[in-house]
Amino acid sequence: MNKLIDPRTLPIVVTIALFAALLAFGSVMYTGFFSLQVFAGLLIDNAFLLIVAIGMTFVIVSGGIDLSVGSVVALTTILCALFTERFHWPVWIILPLVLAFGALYGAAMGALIHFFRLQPFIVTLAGMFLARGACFLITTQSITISNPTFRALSAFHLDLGGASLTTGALVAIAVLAAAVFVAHYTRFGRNVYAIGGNERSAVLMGLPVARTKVGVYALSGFCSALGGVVFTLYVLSGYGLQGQGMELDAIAATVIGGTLLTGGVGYVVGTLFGVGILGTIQTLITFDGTLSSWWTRIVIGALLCAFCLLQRLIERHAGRRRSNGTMTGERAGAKRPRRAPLSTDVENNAAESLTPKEST
Amino acid sequence: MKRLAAHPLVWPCVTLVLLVLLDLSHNPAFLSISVLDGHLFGAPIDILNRAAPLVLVSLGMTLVIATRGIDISVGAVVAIAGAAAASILAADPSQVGMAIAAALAAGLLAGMWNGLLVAIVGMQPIIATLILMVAGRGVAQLLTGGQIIPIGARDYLFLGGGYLALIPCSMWIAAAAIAVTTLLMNRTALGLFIRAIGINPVATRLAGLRSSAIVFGVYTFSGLTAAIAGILASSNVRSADGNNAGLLLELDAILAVTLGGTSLLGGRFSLAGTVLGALIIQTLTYTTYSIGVPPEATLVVKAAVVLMVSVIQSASARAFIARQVRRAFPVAAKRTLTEGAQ
Amino acid sequence: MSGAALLETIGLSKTFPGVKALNAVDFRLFPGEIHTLMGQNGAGKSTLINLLTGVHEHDAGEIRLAGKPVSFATPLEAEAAGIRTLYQEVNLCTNLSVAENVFAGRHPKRRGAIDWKTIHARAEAALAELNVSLDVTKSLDTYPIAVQQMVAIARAVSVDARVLILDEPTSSLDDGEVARLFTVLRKLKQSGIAILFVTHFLEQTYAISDRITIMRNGEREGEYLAKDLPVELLVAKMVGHERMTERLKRAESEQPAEKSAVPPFLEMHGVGRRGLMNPVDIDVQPGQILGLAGLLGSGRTETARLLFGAERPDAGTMTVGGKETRLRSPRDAVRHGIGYCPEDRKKEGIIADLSIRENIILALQARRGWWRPIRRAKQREMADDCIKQLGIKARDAEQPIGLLSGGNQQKALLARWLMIQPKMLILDEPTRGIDIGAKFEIMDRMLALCAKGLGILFISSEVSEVVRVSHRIAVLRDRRKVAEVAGNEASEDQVYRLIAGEQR
Amino acid sequence: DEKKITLGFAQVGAESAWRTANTVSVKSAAQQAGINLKFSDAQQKQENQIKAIRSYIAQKVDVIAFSPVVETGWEPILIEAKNAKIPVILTDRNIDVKDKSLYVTMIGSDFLEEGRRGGKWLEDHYKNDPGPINIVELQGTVGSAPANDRRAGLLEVIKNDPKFKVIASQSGDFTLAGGKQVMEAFAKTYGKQINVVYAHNDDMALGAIQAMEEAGMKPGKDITVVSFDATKGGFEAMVAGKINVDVECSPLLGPQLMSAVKDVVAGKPLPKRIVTEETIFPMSVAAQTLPQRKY
Ligand SMILES: Nc1ncnc2c1ncn2[C@@H]1O[C@H](COP(=O)(O)OP(=O)(O)OP(=O)(O)O)[C@@H](O)[C@H]1O
Ligand SMILES: Nc1ncnc2c1ncn2[C@@H]1O[C@H](COP(=O)(O)OP(=O)(O)OP(=O)(O)O)[C@@H](O)[C@H]1O
Ligand SMILES: [Mg+2]
Ligand SMILES: [Mg+2]
Repeated sequence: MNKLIDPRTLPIVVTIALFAALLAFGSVMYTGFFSLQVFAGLLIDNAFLLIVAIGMTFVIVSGGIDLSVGSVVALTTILCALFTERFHWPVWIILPLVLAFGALYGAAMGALIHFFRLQPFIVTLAGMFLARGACFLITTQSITISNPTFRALSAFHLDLGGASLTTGALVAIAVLAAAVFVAHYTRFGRNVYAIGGNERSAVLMGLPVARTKVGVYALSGFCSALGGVVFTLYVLSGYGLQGQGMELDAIAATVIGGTLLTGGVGYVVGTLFGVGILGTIQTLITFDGTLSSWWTRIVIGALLCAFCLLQRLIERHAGRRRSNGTMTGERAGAKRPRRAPLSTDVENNAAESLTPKEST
Repeated sequence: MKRLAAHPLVWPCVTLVLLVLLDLSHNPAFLSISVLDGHLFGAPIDILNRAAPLVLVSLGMTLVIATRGIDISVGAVVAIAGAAAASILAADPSQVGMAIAAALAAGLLAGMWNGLLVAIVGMQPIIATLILMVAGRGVAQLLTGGQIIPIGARDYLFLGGGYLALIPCSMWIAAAAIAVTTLLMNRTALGLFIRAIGINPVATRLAGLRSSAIVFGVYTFSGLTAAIAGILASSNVRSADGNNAGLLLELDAILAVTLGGTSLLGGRFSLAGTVLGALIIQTLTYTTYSIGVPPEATLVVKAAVVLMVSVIQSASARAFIARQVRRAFPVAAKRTLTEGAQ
Repeated sequence: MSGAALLETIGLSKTFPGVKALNAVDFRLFPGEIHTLMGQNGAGKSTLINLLTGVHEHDAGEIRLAGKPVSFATPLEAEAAGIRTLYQEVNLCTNLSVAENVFAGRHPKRRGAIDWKTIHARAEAALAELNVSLDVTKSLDTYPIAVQQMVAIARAVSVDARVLILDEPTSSLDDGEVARLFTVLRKLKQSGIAILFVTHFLEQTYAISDRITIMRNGEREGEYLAKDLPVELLVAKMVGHERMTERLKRAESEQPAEKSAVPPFLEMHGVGRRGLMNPVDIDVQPGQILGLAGLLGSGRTETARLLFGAERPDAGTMTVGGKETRLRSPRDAVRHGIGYCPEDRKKEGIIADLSIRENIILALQARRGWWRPIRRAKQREMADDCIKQLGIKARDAEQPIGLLSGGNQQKALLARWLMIQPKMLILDEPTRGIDIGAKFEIMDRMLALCAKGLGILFISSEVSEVVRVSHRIAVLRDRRKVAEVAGNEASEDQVYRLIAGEQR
Repeated sequence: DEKKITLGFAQVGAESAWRTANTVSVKSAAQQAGINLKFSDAQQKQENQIKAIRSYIAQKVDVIAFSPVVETGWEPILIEAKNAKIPVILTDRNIDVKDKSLYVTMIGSDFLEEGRRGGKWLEDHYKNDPGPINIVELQGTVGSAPANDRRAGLLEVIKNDPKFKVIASQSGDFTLAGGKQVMEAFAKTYGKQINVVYAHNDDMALGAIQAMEEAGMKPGKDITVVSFDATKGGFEAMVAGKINVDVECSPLLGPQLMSAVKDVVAGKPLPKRIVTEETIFPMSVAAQTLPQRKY
């Protein structure tokens, strides 16, 4: 119990609990909602978003932001389609090529951000325009992919008895596992957290800030390209208008998953649930099927709002009880760090005899 | 000269001038302004006129960003304000005052809602305003019933399409908003407080400032400016469109703010820079239309310009480029060395 | 000192816009010595260190490591060359766990993955060597600045290096912790490491250094063997004149004025907050200094924050100026004329990118409200006044406060509160990182203000300082008040015993 | 049998008045036909439509219908629908699949044909004019099917006639504001050279008309305006003499869709393509047709 309301894991625990509540709500309200197929569908339909959002999580944890992800996804679909349909290159060349391209594209933005000290927002916004523009320069049409390998990859299903997972979903699971490993068990991952916490301190602590920052954007570019590949398999075509507004979805998923936009705090697993929540909200609405276009938007907003409000309130309440109430009356951003409780006491002073003990 | 180069507004100005020069090279009459039907007429007027809503929204955005926040709901608020005014005018075209009041009230309310979520509840600004960004458009469409509502009320149309003393009314309104905001920031202590909050909210609170009230106020202000922009936009196109009005305006506004040299990390901000940024964006858009950039390529051009502007604005980038140039032309290097020695 | 210098600078200079921070400084550091760098605030000590480790680029001169000229572009390169540095102000990532802060950048690995178990065990061990025991898995920001400083020290000393540089590592530590640090430093010195140490505490300087380099106004005043340099001379050389020596002597015998029986300005009755602070009774009288003594974590800061409204109490009552009042926020406290200099200056005190002027007038302006701005010229005048009176070393009042040296930032913060003409000041470690000259100035000012009727709540890790200046001393232990003694009757010994929890 | 038919309909979004009219038509037709309608709005995103279709499959609806956002990329999900034995009907736009058995029928208009109609009308209109005829084009959203096809249709027709020339082309994103902004720039840059404005939808045409009027030009007289969709707003402008011709693209597909749905459920065979009745309205017929317009 103590562990659960540790101030660092609390947001994610709350998120998971609320996610479960949302699923339960859907299952009670709509027939057919509670089925393995629906849950698997949640993963299949959001695989690309999950992959992109994972890349985004690293960027946001490092204190940056990447707006280019959606258009890199679109560009990847176009490149895949172009290479296979027009040039007839084999898949095993195309895939490494587009992934490397994504990583390089991200790295280039990262280099601009770090070495020229540009604002991530501007650079990646330009990156977003550039990638989207490149799509249209290549073609304004959509291209269907008829390459048999792509088709086979797209048609592949792993049966789970009652439901099945597509290649994309499996890739997403793999990426998730890899990302958790990178975030928590590699120096690169830890450096990302350090930089997000305090870049200046990270420099002074002798951490490889330049390499890490460029690496983070490269990682995000790579994830976007991979998301693009998964998207290509999802729709078996390439199209320049794909993935519009995906950056916002990815950011939203990341932030809902408990990552702070100010950097330094967040979990990859949280992002999984962030994506899950966005997906579930949408699924709920399609299951309902009676909402008009505008009510759809309003309800999405309302559900999002209710969710975030609950998240905040629970966190705040539990946080207050737990963290000695230092948060009371303090607003977001004005948060004083929560302090450790009394129990972790000081083993005091040079002379052992001076160790404080409760008298009485 | 060096002092001049160090001034943060120099580079946005240079960009703007370059863009205008590009236009001039393509169309020598670009800057010519004539009088037509009793008002000024010409490309620069168009640009200024069209930039008015963007300038307004960006003003609010600047303050929000200065407090380390962000408001991505402005586009939706623009739509709501237009829709609110239009639906009142559709019922009774004579109720112009009511319509404007309703639009402003809608914007204020939206801003207060954002402020509530950010300053009082403590949500992250991007999520708090995302909620309104999504739902707000729904509300706007609900008001318009998904239709484009035409607006015929003359007095209302005057705001965004009329002229006052030769000059478009919307330019007057934008200029007034700039003046009021500048006065508020420079002649009262608000500017100081906002910057302090953006730089170090914890220390600011401990210095005895009520930061939450100020943050709340800033979001409300952003809602208000977005509503005025919504009135201008709907009046200019003589209709309210719940779905498309102000679409992606938030991106342009944030871009204007950053091009003007304000950091998204909060703290120092420049209203003049923001206005310049908005003008750059609008001029760029106009330029792509007038020099005949094919629609497929507009985004690439925009990306290139944005990158260029931000690179020349960055001191470290300029130093880097200077170093490269020196390496490429060793003669130049010697000269700078001797200069340094003197 | 036999042999060649391990780290050496020749004619090192650095100019920041408008400030000549270092001027042709020669400096030598030998292996196996502890070398203390001394100088007033803004003398250029930190700048020298920053140049040595590649934080800033130097304009002229040369740095040699083991005889070879080096030039580090980043601290990372300096570290790779065997120079470990603990910079002034805690520079750690507070979002990471304690253990990780100790090991960031050199996490031990096992089979390609970071080995958290080892990290936690080794971090605990490293801290244990400094006699600190903490939950190392907790994030660093759950601990107060003093503990963070211990973690930073643990990070610096827990790795093999050729050169160890410590810039004011002891500024918020209490005596016991300093002693432990010194034990560790002596051990490292034995093993041949060259140690560069910066402090403003004279006793510490003499307790640990082999050699002392004195800096003044960006120049090297001289290099001396510690045993050959009498303390009076040291102070005189630092300050540049002899006056300070007398002041130093006077300090020894300083006694606060008699306690008078005026009604208290502020009273706390059983004010506390569950989980934060047990209910305490405290009253501060006008014209008096109330000292708060206690160990790290004894709850002094918490008491101060409750008093200032930075935390909301959930028990007890408070009266200000005789009327029962609830301070819901710092704003309420400021309105009642209470000011608070927090201990974590960087995070809770300064607003780094604002100018000195703006930082100084902020509290006053906040109290006046946004619609009644202070005229620009008036602001300037006030700021210039403060700069002159408190001897803040700055280019001008428009310089961003973040660029000041640590001690000068502290002075500017004090100026912020003096501006509101406070009735009561809460000073949490106000002399942290301040040179002795300035410290006396600040103390003098406090006493002078006190004489004019200001009440002060004074918190300091230096028990001797607390005892010296306070009229009364409240002793805290384990987040409750255990005793209150009158300042003049309190011997240091007695307070020490109370702090530590011995029964009287 | 008496069991109510359930139809899952995945709409593109509510991006324009045309689309809203389409939605209204589908909804009211379903109500009249006694069909249980599950409606979803994809907000112009293909992935959202796919998600919606997948959820319809999970909900085991009787028929799925959708207006594809884009032509490509439907095969994987349609195969799933086929495996679940749910028939699929396309409305409004066609899709690009090899296996035509993936859908039952397609109801809707042909953008390419519409483009050709607009082009042909222009040819006809200027047949006695020696030219040159300068056209400025206000494109829809870059890359969208109607924008691509209406442009292609026009170019196809005029490519044989050298007197027609597209001197400028820019995207107005199908919006009134966009059309106005682009036209403002065109009016300043090309001024009197412009003979024809070819706008990909009525909203943009209406915006362009405002811009032309503000620039002192007379749309419909000095400048020929060709537009698409034939919405009420477009008709009103035609009556006022400001749009010369409006090519119809009817959003009222609801009744046709519902009868097709009933047929599919009843097992009746359907043609692969059900073309909606669409014509083209020159200015001359506008006044008498306006009262009958439903959208
Ligand atoms: N980045 C900077 N930009 C401009 N001026 C600076 C910068 N860093 C330091 N200075 C100035 O250089 C001078 C020397 O500062 P430094 O930090 O070295 O002093 P110090 O001796 O370490 O003082 P303290 O004891 O207070 O830490 C000061 O006047 C300071 O204002
Ligand atoms: N040496 C230490 N080792 C471990 N934990 C400590 C140590 N010192 C303080 N802490 C922790 O820091 C927390 C907060 O301390 P607090 O700020 O109340 O101390 P304080 O009495 O204000 O001391 P000071 O202001 O001198 O730092 C305590 O809960 C305690 O757990
Ligand atoms: Mg220093
Ligand atoms: Mg403390």
